Amino acid sequence: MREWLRWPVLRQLTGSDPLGRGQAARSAATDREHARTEDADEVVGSVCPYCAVGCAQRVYVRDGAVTQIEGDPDSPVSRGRLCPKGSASRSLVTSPARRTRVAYRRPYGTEWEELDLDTAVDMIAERVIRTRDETWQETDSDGTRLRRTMGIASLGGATLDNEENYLMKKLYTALGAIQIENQARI
Amino acid sequence: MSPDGAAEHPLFGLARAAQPGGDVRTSASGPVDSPAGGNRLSGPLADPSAEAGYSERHPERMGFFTDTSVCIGCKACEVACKEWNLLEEDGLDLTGMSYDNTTELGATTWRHVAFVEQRIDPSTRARVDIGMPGMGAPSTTPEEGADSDATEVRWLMSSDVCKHCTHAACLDVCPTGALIRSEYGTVVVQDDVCNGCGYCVPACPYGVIDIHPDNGGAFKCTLCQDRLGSGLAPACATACPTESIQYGPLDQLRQRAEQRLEQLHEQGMTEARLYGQDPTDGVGGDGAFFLLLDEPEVYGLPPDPVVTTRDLPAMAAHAAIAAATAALTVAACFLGGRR
Amino acid sequence: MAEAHPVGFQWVMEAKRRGAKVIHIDPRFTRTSAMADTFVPLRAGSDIALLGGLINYVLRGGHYFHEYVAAYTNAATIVDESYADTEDLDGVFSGFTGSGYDQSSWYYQGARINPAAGERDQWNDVFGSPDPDRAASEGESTPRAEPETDPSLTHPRCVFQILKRHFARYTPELVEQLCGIDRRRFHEVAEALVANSGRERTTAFAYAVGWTHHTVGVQYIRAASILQLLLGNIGRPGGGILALRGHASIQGSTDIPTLFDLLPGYIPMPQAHPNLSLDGFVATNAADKGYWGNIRDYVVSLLKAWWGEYATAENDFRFDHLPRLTGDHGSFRTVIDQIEGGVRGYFVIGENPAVGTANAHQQRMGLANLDWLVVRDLNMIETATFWKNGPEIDEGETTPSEIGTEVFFLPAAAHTEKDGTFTNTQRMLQWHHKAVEPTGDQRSDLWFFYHLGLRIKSKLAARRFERDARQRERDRPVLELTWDYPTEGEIAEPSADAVLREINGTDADGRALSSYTLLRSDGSTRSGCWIYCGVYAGEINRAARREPGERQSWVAPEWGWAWPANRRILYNRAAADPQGRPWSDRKAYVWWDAEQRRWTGHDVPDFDATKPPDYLPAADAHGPDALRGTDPFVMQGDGLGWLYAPAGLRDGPLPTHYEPQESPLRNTLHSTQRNPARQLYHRPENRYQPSGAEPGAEVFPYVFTTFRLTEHHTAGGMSRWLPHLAELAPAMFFELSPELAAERELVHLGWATVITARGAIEGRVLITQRIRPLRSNGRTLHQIGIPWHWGPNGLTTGDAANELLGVALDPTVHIMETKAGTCDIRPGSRPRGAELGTLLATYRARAGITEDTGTEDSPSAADARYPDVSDTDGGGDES
Amino acid sequence: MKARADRGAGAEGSDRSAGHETREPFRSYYGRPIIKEPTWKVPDVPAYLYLGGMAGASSVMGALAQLRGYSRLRRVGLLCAAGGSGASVLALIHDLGRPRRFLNMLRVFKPTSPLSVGSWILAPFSALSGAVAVSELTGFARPLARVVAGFAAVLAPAMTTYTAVLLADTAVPGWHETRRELPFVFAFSSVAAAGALGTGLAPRSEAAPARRMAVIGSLGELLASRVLEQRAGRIAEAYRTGRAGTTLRTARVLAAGCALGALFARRSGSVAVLVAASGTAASAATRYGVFEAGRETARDPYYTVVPQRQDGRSER
Repeated sequence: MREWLRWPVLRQLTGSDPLGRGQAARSAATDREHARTEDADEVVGSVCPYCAVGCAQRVYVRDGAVTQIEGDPDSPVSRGRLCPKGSASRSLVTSPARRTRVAYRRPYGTEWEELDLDTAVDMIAERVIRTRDETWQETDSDGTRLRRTMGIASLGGATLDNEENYLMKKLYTALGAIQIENQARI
Repeated sequence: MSPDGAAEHPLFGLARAAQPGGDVRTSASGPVDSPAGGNRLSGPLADPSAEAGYSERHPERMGFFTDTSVCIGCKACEVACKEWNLLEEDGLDLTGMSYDNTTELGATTWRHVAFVEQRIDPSTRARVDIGMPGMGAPSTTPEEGADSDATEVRWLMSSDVCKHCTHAACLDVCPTGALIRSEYGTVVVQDDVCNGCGYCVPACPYGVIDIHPDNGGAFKCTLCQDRLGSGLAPACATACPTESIQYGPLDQLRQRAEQRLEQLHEQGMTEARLYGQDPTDGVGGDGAFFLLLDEPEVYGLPPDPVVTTRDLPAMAAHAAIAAATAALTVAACFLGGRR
Repeated sequence: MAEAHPVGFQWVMEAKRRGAKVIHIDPRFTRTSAMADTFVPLRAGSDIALLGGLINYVLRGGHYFHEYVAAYTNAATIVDESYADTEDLDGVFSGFTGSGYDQSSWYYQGARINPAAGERDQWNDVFGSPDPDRAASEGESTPRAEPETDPSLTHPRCVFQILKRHFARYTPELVEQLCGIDRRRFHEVAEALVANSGRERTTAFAYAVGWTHHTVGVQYIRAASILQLLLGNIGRPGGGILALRGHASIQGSTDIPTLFDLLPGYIPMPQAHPNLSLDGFVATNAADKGYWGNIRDYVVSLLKAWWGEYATAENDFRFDHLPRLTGDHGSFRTVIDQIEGGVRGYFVIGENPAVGTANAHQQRMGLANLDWLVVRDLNMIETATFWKNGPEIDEGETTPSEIGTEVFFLPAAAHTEKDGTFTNTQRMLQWHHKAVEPTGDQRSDLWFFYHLGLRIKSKLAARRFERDARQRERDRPVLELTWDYPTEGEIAEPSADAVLREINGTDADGRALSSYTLLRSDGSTRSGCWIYCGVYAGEINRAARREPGERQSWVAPEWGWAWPANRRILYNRAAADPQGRPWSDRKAYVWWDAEQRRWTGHDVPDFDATKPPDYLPAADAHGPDALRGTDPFVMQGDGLGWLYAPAGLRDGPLPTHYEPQESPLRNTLHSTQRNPARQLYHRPENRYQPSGAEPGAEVFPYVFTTFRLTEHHTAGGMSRWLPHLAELAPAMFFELSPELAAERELVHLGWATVITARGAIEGRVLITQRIRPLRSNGRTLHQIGIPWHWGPNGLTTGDAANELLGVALDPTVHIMETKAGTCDIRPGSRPRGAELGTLLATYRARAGITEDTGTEDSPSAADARYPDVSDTDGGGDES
Repeated sequence: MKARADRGAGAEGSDRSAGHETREPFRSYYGRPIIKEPTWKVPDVPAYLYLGGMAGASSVMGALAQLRGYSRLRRVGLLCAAGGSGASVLALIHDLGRPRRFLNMLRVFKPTSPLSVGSWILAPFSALSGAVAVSELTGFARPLARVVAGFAAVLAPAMTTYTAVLLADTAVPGWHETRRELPFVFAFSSVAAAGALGTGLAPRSEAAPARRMAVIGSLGELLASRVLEQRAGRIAEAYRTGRAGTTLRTARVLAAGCALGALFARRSGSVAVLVAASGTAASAATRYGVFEAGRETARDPYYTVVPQRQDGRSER
């Protein structure tokens, strides 16, 4: 019965909205409506991963998943604004196209195969050591010290954090790998 | 100091002063005039929320002012809107309409950035629509005579959105009460009520609202009704890099638009004009109005939209007469003999 | 800028609102042009002609900022008499060796100054003599050599006069001829530039980094620097040259460089010189004057950070652990080594070379010849699937079973799934907090390299008994590497905070250092990157500061942290006159406070805080102490802005207009058609096209330039897989004028195929008035705009523009020319399968392309082959 | 909204001014529509328009037949009223995007919405007519049914023209510019439809009033349609050309045939059936023709831009 009392026609007759164009026709769901950011467990400060303007972002998280990413109005650089790419950050980090499993392709193989992460890292470490040994150059022909391997190269860094670039450069240089490059050049 | 008292930071002045929230709870635009009187169906109406039954404590009427003279066509508004409202993509088709591959507003596209490339005739300064080269709107081939590289090009960009009209035809014709006036004076679809009758679609003089092809409901921009409730600006206004989309109390926006128009006219851009800010227009003025740099139809907007509810009484009268005519005709047919 | 940096563009709109005039110079009318007050269409590849014209206009009209130029630039410095200009030698500077330059004839009269950037290694000049140690030791105490100068700027060989002569022929007529810019518009730009520079007003140059994608790329930027120095716009608010870089932390990836030629903080990687020691390295790369004088403090601190206790004064702080370079090991050189079997293993981390790098076919040939390949990315990008559905597979050139590369694809964590800093294009570090855990096997690259390093160290340690002495010796740098970072959570994620702290550096007691001026070369300090020293001052992660902009000054120093020392505008000493007073109240930024005897202002002064403006250094002062009170350019070897670069650039001390590697026009400025020192690769898959007046040039009559869209990101790895972006720009297309469309019968929205010597790609045709045919040298030139975001994977797919591009590099920084090239275009989609090969073959035959086409005037690449171990080429320079 | 592209196929970039003689040049956004075409489905909505009108007229015919003692004509009228209105409801529900929520049509009573007012007419009318039909067929509570039929007949006239207001109260130029004439077209069309059915289904002896209705209805429909097109100005082009044009021309022929036939139906049973068929077809075709004409004026921006641009403030 209570539901019938909410029948908009009755509310039109008794309320302040005879034509039924607002108050009388509101549904309970409309009254409860609120932004999903209010339900977030936490808001985390972040920076857009796309271009080098460095627009600050606010990442809203609920139950361990990102529910919204938008501009951070506190930033003196971006003043809370984002471009189309930055605005698509939520789609980027929650995209179903993102891979969640390691994929492995054996030499001359025609299909991807599964491989667990720990094995993959171990196999890669073995290959680094083997290739390094096979292609090591201690000195050049007239004895000038080289102490390097030309067998291992790396590409990439512009989309990574400084800390990641640091560990990469530090490890590669210690290993003697010098053909290290990133998007800054291309 | 901006009118509503918020300290105006030299750089943050615009963005912050526009935030709605508790402090603008009591409408700053003076006492609510009585909703009664002739303007219930069309014509100027100062407070649509009051007319829709909301108490005096309802917040100020909020809206959009889209200054297309500073729009850089980046489409951040389109993406921010889809990301907030979780709208799916609707078609990966190259349209050939300059950089507009979105084509139009619709059930899963509540912001649409239009792109119009125009050639400015060096001699007459007239703007010539290039339209779709080879087909489409009247396309004129550049005369070879003019020094071709002296040809100036103009590229109009404008982010289109629901107009949240003072008198909204979609709201008026909606038989289920799904479309309602919100406490902020905006027009929103209540998805839990809409039964997909589709009457709002041909009723909208701007061609905004549409039926979702899969779930059958009617959808359009809600001016982020949920965000407003939480004291946030709409997603598109939050993202817009150049503040082409300005959100705020409609009265303030109308003042700011007048100043901007004056400024542009002083700079010689006489073709700038406001569209939808005049309460005496056919829909009683829009809640989301524009500063355009050419005729509205060049952007796909109607030159003089009218809410047809204005003519409803007349139409009802005609229908009644016709109905009576029908009844009398039938009756007349029974007067004669049995032959 | 509105296209690729829309949110940064808000500040251009803010300036417009305050009356600024916006001038956009670009081959295409873009979304930036739509907002510009003046749009200047120019022929792709002719920028130096325009900038030279502006420099000439400024010099000839006396519009330069006289006091600024006289005090802060090397205008007065006299150049060695052996110097000869391109105007004297018809397009070539003195010292041309047939492929490169011997730079000794460019030096100042009376002193050799080490460059602060570019090619730093001056071994031959420092150690021409056989005994390296002798020269290094006596460098310390001897008096500093100062170049001769003529403050009146009238000496025929002073930089000012050389500049005037060099650009004398860059008249408005020449600009119209070479760039296709009519005189009216050139004067409008020149007058606006001059009117808006000087004491009261400043002009800023902003460029997207595609501007460097030319065989004369560095000289493009040099030309803009000369112009801005002449107008006094460097180091001042509202001035400068803003490089708008394309990736979130590309600035970071050159500061802490995953680049072959640099160590962190722009310290050069050591070149292979006979028994090079730390002292020898310092001597060859240091500068007598300026902050590079402290290079030893920076290098030792770096070595201590990497090898900790093992690095001691006795063992040169493990300087010998550093591998040595032998010339160019850039990405293109590496790919050629891959094709020739030299490189066996390849890590590709968050990059997509299979479609994102010039001559994509060459890139995929390299990938196909590896032993093993590790790709870490968010999505299954083309670089990981080249063996499965790459163009070579689709066109039937090869099959997966013929490609032996073992491929590991490891899913990466997104920016919301890891802590860390990005360095944005203003050199500002900003911390992004981890919001959620990555799912499944997704890991950050910090995790991957930390655990890879752990795994390698433990394997080498475990096997040390089975490994011979030579192997154990080569394992020492790995085993001694400091690698113990705290880890968090079940996935044992290493603490990015701890890594940042190591980058910042610590003093002898392990406390975070607050400034690079505290770094010492006695081994008491450590710093992973000296220019980042201070980001962790006071044990506070300053990159994570997020003080709202509203509650700060307009410089907003409390948000994030900018290197060096949180300075927001570099060389800001130049914002004050020689006496330390602001040039004008309106443009006051940094000035000398006489009472407190300190430099102060709106920003951290880029100067020794207590050095008065009238300070003159002692004759034997070195390093920063050798800088006068009026030397704002604290990193330069002479403390001055270089109008003229005596060293560091491999293709000339001054920018000169040359035609791009592939151009339809003959160079009418000189008989030297192209940059004689440009770097080329003689490769069957990298054939060049005839240009200018060469026979066959007419086979590729149209100029093309590549460009980016707001809707996509670089090679598309982070945008082509997203529905909300893919639908905004759903298909590969070409932009061209109605006139070209008529000439080649191209239909709007129809398909067209663009062909070059390297490849042919298809795309939809977008006819637009935004690209205008230009008149150059009395000839109508058509230009085609080609976006480069596409590839065969993702929601929206298409051919990659990089299939078209050949590899022709700027010699100093090895960046390829992608922004100006020639091609042919014809209606219809491209042929498939074998017919594609025959189409390219017919075009190459018609153009008469051979191994030497396009390389006649620069046989530099003749022997740039892979230097096998026995090769005696020990010299540092490109031979 | 790509999913709708097929509906707006005609407008996809085809040159608006080509092939139309007297058109003034006008500017538009790549020739794209200004307003949105209705998503209403064919045949659902045209059927809904025809059935509602026919039911209304039949109900009046049935009630008057009852008064005047035409018992068989009464039955035909009342059954057609019930059948027509019932089918109209079903057609409406079938066209809904979310049919399960059809009851929401009675959630509010909105005077500004012709469909809301229409639903508050159609619902009771179809219920009452249905009840009367049940009583008619079963003979149950016959006297009460007579009273109820009377009540239904009171609502019936509105049934014939509320649908005209429904169409006219939209931004579709083809329907809004003809809002004065459209109700009369629908009214006479309804009378003709009911008359035709009466002529065909009732015995010839009792079908005289029906025959007269068929004649007057059809002539009225023809006259009203002509007046509509004459006063439609630019919009008339959409009523004359394309699919709408052919449909409306066929409707006119059928209507004329129906009127002519009705004059002779007294003598021949087969002619009566022909009258029923042609009358029904004419009425349905008129409704569908008006529906198509409206859609064309929604698709083609000319019909929105030029009238609004040239007539300025639309007092017309």
